[in-house]
Amino acid sequence: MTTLDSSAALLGAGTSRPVPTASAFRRLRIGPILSVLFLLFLVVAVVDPSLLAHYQPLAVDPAKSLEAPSVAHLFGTDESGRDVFSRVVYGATPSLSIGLAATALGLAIAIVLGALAGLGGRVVDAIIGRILEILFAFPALLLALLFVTIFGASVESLIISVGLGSAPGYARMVRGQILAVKSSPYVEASYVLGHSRWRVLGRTVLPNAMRPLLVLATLGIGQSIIWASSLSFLGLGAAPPAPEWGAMLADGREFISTAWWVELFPGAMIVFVTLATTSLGRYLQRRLEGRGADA
Amino acid sequence: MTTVSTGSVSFEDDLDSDFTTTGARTSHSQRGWRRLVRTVGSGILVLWGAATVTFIAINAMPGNPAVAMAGGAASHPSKAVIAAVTREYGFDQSLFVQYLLYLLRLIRGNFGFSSSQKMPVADVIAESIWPTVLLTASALLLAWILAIASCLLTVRRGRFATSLGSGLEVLSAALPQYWLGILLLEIFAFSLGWIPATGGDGAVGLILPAFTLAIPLAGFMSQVTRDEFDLALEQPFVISARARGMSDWGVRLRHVLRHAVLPGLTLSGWALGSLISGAVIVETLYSRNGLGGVLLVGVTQQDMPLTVGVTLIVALVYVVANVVVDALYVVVDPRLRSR
Amino acid sequence: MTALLVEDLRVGFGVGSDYREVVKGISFGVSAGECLAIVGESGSGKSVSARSVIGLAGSGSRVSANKLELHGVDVRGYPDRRWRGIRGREVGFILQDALVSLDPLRPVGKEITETLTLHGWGTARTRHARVLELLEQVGVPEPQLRARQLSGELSGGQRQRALIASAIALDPGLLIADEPTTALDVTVQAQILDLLDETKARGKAVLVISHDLAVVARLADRVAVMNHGVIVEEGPTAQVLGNPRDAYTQRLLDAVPSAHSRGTRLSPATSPRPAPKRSSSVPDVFDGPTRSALITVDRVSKSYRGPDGITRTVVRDVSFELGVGETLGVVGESGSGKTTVARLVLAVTQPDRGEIRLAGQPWSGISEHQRRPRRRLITAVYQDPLSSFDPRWTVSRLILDALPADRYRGSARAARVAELLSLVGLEPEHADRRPLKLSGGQRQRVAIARALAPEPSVIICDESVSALDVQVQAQVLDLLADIQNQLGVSYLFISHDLGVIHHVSDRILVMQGGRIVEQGAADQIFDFPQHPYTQALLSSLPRIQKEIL
Amino acid sequence: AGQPSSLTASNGKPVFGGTLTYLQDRSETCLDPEDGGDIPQAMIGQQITDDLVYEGPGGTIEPWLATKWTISPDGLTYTFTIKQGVKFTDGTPLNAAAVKVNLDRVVDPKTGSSTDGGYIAPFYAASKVLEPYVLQVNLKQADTALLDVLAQGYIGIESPAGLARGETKNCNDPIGTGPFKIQSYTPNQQVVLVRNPNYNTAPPGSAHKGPAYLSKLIWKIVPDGTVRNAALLKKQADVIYYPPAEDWKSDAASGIQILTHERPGSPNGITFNVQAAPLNELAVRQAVIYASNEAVNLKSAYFNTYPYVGSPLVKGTPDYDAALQGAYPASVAKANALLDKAGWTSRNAAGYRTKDGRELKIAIPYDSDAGQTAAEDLTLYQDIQASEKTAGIDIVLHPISTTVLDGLYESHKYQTLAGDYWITNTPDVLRTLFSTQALKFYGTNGDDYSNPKLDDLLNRALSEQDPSNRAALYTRAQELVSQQALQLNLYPAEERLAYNANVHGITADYAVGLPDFHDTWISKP
Ligand SMILES: Nc1ncnc2c1ncn2[C@@H]1O[C@H](COP(=O)(O)OP(=O)(O)OP(=O)(O)O)[C@@H](O)[C@H]1O
Ligand SMILES: Nc1ncnc2c1ncn2[C@@H]1O[C@H](COP(=O)(O)OP(=O)(O)OP(=O)(O)O)[C@@H](O)[C@H]1O
Ligand SMILES: [Mg+2]
Ligand SMILES: [Mg+2]
Repeated sequence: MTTLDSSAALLGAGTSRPVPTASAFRRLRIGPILSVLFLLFLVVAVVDPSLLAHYQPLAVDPAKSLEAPSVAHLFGTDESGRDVFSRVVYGATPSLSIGLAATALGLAIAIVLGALAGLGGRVVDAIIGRILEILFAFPALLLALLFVTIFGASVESLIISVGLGSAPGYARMVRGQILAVKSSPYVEASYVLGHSRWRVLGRTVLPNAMRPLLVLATLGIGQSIIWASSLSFLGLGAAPPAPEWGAMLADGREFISTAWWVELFPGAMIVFVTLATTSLGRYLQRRLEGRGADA
Repeated sequence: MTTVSTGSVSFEDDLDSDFTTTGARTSHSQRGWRRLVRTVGSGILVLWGAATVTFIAINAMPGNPAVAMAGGAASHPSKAVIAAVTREYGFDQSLFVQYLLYLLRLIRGNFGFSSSQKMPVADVIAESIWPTVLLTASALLLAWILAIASCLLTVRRGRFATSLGSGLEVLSAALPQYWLGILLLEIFAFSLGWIPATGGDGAVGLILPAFTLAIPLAGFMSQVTRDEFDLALEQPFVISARARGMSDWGVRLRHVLRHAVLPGLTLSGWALGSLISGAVIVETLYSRNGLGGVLLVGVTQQDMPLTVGVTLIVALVYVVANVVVDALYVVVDPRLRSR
Repeated sequence: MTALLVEDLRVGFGVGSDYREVVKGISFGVSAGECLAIVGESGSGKSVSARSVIGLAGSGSRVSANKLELHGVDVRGYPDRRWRGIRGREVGFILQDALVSLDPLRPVGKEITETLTLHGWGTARTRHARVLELLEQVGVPEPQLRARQLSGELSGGQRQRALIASAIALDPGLLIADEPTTALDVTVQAQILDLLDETKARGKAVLVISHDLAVVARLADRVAVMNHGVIVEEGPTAQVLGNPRDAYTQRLLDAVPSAHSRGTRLSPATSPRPAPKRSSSVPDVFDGPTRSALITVDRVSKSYRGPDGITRTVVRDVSFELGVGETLGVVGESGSGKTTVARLVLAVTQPDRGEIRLAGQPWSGISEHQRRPRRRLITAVYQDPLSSFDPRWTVSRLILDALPADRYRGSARAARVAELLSLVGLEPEHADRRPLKLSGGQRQRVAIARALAPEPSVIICDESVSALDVQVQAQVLDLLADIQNQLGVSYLFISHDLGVIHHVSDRILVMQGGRIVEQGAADQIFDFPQHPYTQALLSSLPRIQKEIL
Repeated sequence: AGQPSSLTASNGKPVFGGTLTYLQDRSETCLDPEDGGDIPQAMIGQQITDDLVYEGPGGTIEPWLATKWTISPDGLTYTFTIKQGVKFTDGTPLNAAAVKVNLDRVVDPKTGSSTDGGYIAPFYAASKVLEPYVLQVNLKQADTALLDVLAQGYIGIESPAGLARGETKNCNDPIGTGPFKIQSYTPNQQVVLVRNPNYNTAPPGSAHKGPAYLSKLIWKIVPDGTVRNAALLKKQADVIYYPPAEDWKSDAASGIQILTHERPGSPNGITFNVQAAPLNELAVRQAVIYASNEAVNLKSAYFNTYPYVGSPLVKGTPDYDAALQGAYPASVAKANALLDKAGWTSRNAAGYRTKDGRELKIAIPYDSDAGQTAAEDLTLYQDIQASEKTAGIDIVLHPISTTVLDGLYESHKYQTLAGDYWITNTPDVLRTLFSTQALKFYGTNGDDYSNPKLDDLLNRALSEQDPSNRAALYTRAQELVSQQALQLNLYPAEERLAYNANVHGITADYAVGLPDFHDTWISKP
């Protein structure tokens, strides 16, 4: 018998260069592993930065200003002669906590609004829907700027404004999720079994509606960090010399031509955090959905 | 395209030949009207809401709102000026009356005078709105082009291309705009000198800012588009098309793409909001004139009339954009026409 | 001349250790003017085999064959470009999922034109005319209008016909139809089969794939039975269906429910309890309300406001009763209101007019609070059990959730779960699994166990077996029968499958457009249908000829 | 116009014509320098208007639009003779009446002239047109700084017809007698200026008389220094304002010239609020200065581009006292000794000094807007912060928005003000900054300092017509201010321009160091 070598021989081009499912899974895992490793690095940086950084983040040494990366200073030094690597490591705590806190706040608001809209009947839903739409008309940064104008620039305002800015998006998803779960056959099945409204809400609707929020949160952290750092960049965030990444970026901006490392590394940190959380979030998302798919 | 002599619209030929879906035409146009009325209604509602929120913001501002409206403490408004503002805005009246007066002025298109720009707010906006609309619109367009190109070229194109495509998308979405902007500026303007460092005029000046805004957005768009693209490629109707003898490119362009852009299209309304946020950063970064920069000035200089004006214009742009997106959605997904 | 000749076709998916062969060396051929049917249960490799014939086995597939000839030409090793020349022109292909095989965003006419355009047939003008002609030919009414409509605006049968039109547009010598009648109402199903018959009569070769033996019996000249990737038996239709040589074929045939199978087991015994014959055990209640009625539905109507703002009455003036230990079958075409009736009886929706009583007490029109204590009396088994389970819960948790709190406490609860599981024929080890990790039949058993947990008097089965393979369906139907015999529950059994309905029901309701057009004892309805709709329904039902069986 | 204050390599003959692109860091909301009075306005104003008098090197006052003047012995009456045959660019003739309109307008609070209004208004009584070209100015009180102030670009003489158009119009297109006039103005983007072909009022310091060499001057706003510098390097601009300090080295390598001109007045530094604890203690203020190591930190933060100024006045200011430059040599030991003596003896866990349980903590609020606070300054503050720590002083940096900062300034609820400087060409700036009068009436005394002795010295100096007596009084005032440690002085405000090698004749004026393009020409590259 003649065995045709592979599908390429028999199949059309469109299907002859397929992405085999098995290898797709293998490919998927590299990202999450790297992400987890990077996040572990960050956890260490938050728990005990001195393990990673050998300089104090605030130790000024004007004699050594703007030294290029070397063995002694992995990421070089900044304009005050501070070790950029150490600052990046110490900067993990403020930068991440702003991102996390803002995401948490955004989600909290979203859950309340979304749950009210999803569960509160037609009128409440319509009202909250309008409120969300109005909030959507305020781009995140605009909201943050307004907020900062009224309440002043501080880390707290930063967190609150970024959280508020991200809330409508989350809320819309929470609402959609609750509505979907509410009308799902398994919720109806619960009612048919004679369970009370509150029991069904508490045991079935809410837990299931909240399930995708983990993924959402993971995806959101990176964006929150980016937004918070944008505000820091505009000068509305953390105060120097605190090693917050966004503020460091604002600092390093003018050295982009003369000392690129001051600008590049904090920025790369933000990118990596976002990459890591996003790829982890998407991995989780696929896992969640994938379980449904292999049914 | 040839039209068949029967007089009806031919269903022959290319993507762009639009098949009017049929059904009772009158009821369609009635539905169209109803939808239009609903969209406009909800648009007005959003504007009203935005105006209300800004009204609350003015009143939440520390200090005398009359001073804020007269340019803030920093501009040392005279007593007479404060009195005039107080009278005009009714700051001596009840909050409700103030609110009504405020709405009335807005309806009349009277946005007040910008203390920081020494110009009527309407003039400031008129001068800065087009650069921003141009910037955000071209960024949106560019983001779409990048996202679609990425999907067409890399979805299910072998392991390497696929990972490259999806990797680049996630990376793009993770880039902070200001950082990307600085890098682009350094590379293309400072080092290579391809583009004037000050941005240059006209289309050239638009290149870097538009890319700065578009790349992260393209990352987002193409992630959702990719998922949908991937799904659609496996759909029975796609296999049917292949079974009719259609080529891979044909399938991608004629069938899959249309489905794949739908979720991204839904995102476009939101995306515009984020682009306006981004415009604040990009306009500062590239020293471009525009609403973003004006807004930043308004906010940092506590120029309340300006801030309110820009806020409402942004809300209006958002509303209009959503109407456009809705309309586009129907063009791409004619199923909605009959709903 | 042989239109298609396949020898030792093998198809596998995956790479390395994940590699799995799903078609394991099958051979078959179809000649012009002949129809070959491939039958077999789900997953046996029918579709993959068919798709391999046009080089579209699927992404990540490995295909090999000793011989693959289309109209006498060896097509192995063809590059994509040459395949494209064959697809649509020499082989017309109708995909399995007819309802979603037309691009929902493009007008139907454009989809059909595509075949012509791709192969450079005619001019724009002639193509237009040809499309209208084709639509006419496949029996789509008002072709001018339909061509401009989106596929979503067409009914299922019309869509299937449009798809056939696009497949035969270039008059290919070979037509492959994968499950051409699944998901269609019986009446529409009959029309499609006629259409395929006609194609065959025009001298084309037809390869039909189906899991429905009745469809095959009507259409095919020869039948090939596939199981786990191999053809276990092949021969003339009458011989294969009437006198199967292979044990698998025999089992397949046995599992088909019909009037003849009433009161018998459909599957080889899986439990020690034999199902007693009980065809005459239930009194004939056709003549009117009896006192023993568990559920009384009295002139109930229900209407819905559609998204377009138009109110449609989906259940009109429906009255019936369900007696103790009785199985009441409900049939009717899609959209006739069957599910709505079930939902009304379940009291998850309230009637606009009329009244429903449960064991003589009001059931509709009272508060949920009043209803809750009696809720356990009526439970349900749905078509898609998976979606009716909370995705976070394990099997035991699902059943525990349904146990009445007042009746089972402490360790008695776990014991009761075990008992229910064994009652439906599941192993204790299944208790800790999530439903996702169970097979379709097992899931349906879990659903039945859950429905039994509150010890109901009535179980509503809405298309409970429609998504299952014949053999699994057979097991579940047997199980339901066993339970009824043991516990004496009543079933309100909804199905669009007349065979199933005939097999399980004592009495039958026939619904059309929200009305009950006819009701009566099962045999009476099947043998002496009164209403024209029932007659049409029954006459369009393809059956495996009695003489063959 | 003025004298080239750094030698420009101008080989060859000046060429007429050409367009020069100049990049400025900040936008001006109004082009008229009298309306408000921000530096960018004066910089534009310098190109389109001329002043009544001209200040030459060493603070000498020379004729410009006023050909001559007399001062009454009591210093209360000034009589100016105005140059004849001069026309504003709108055709309006220049005469005494026109100047009167300008002076009256400047002191009118409605005009909102923050700079000249503040300098002139307290003294100005009225002016009278004696003859078409003779103007008499009467003062309420003697003001020896009047002519210096009139030489500043902030009070360019504008066309009365132009002014009559109203504030908005005049803001967009002020009309003067200067070498250039405005062709178009796009707020926040650019101003296009074209040569005034009839220019005939070049000041004494000018290298040439008659119209400017350049036919067009494109004045673009590019806030980002890095971008300005890159544009210059790529020849997309001819001259830029304020090249970033870190780029000077590489600029020089690319043949870029840099012009610096120290602006007279009070240097850039950190102002101490003497009412706010702990800076109400003289010892603490002095200790902070001793501990700051400011000269070294300045060198590092600004890449050695600024001279350190330790005295209350910048070198070029009349009656500047050079002896005070080294009044506070960097010494942590001295700081420690002072603080120990003042009772700040115990230290907390973080190593900062405390007294009665209070930490020795000083907040420096600064403008979070990157356009307002130079990045180098921020570096400098951080470096100083680190230096102060060695003496146990806790410096906290507070970024706040312009608005909030304005409010803070208004309320005087701050310990320090960062980036404070005052550009003016008279030692009277000391009165502007440290007198009780300034505290009570002008709101320009950010130190909240009030000392009758200092007030007396400054007031006497103001009416002292004898130059040497006046110098002595100002020397004593400077000593007092320095001894009181009212501010941490850092560096002079400087005019800094970078330009390509083919640009010649760039100058900055002596009065306040504004760029002047009258003598500028471009040779073929
Ligand atoms: N693209 C693919 N990748 C991996 N496995 C596949 C793919 N397509 C089909 N299979 C597997 O091949 C086997 C045969 O599938 P096929 O679709 O031919 O079944 P079938 O007999 O047509 O069943 P049904 O009656 O349900 O349509 C199944 O186990 C299926 O999971
Ligand atoms: N909640 C609802 N809102 C609006 N219309 C509904 C609703 N439920 C059902 N309908 C409509 O009522 C009609 C009858 O639906 P029903 O589900 O009862 O039909 P069915 O006989 O069960 O059909 P099938 O065999 O397809 O399941 C359909 O046209 C359906 O669209
Ligand atoms: Mg199949
Ligand atoms: Mg149904």
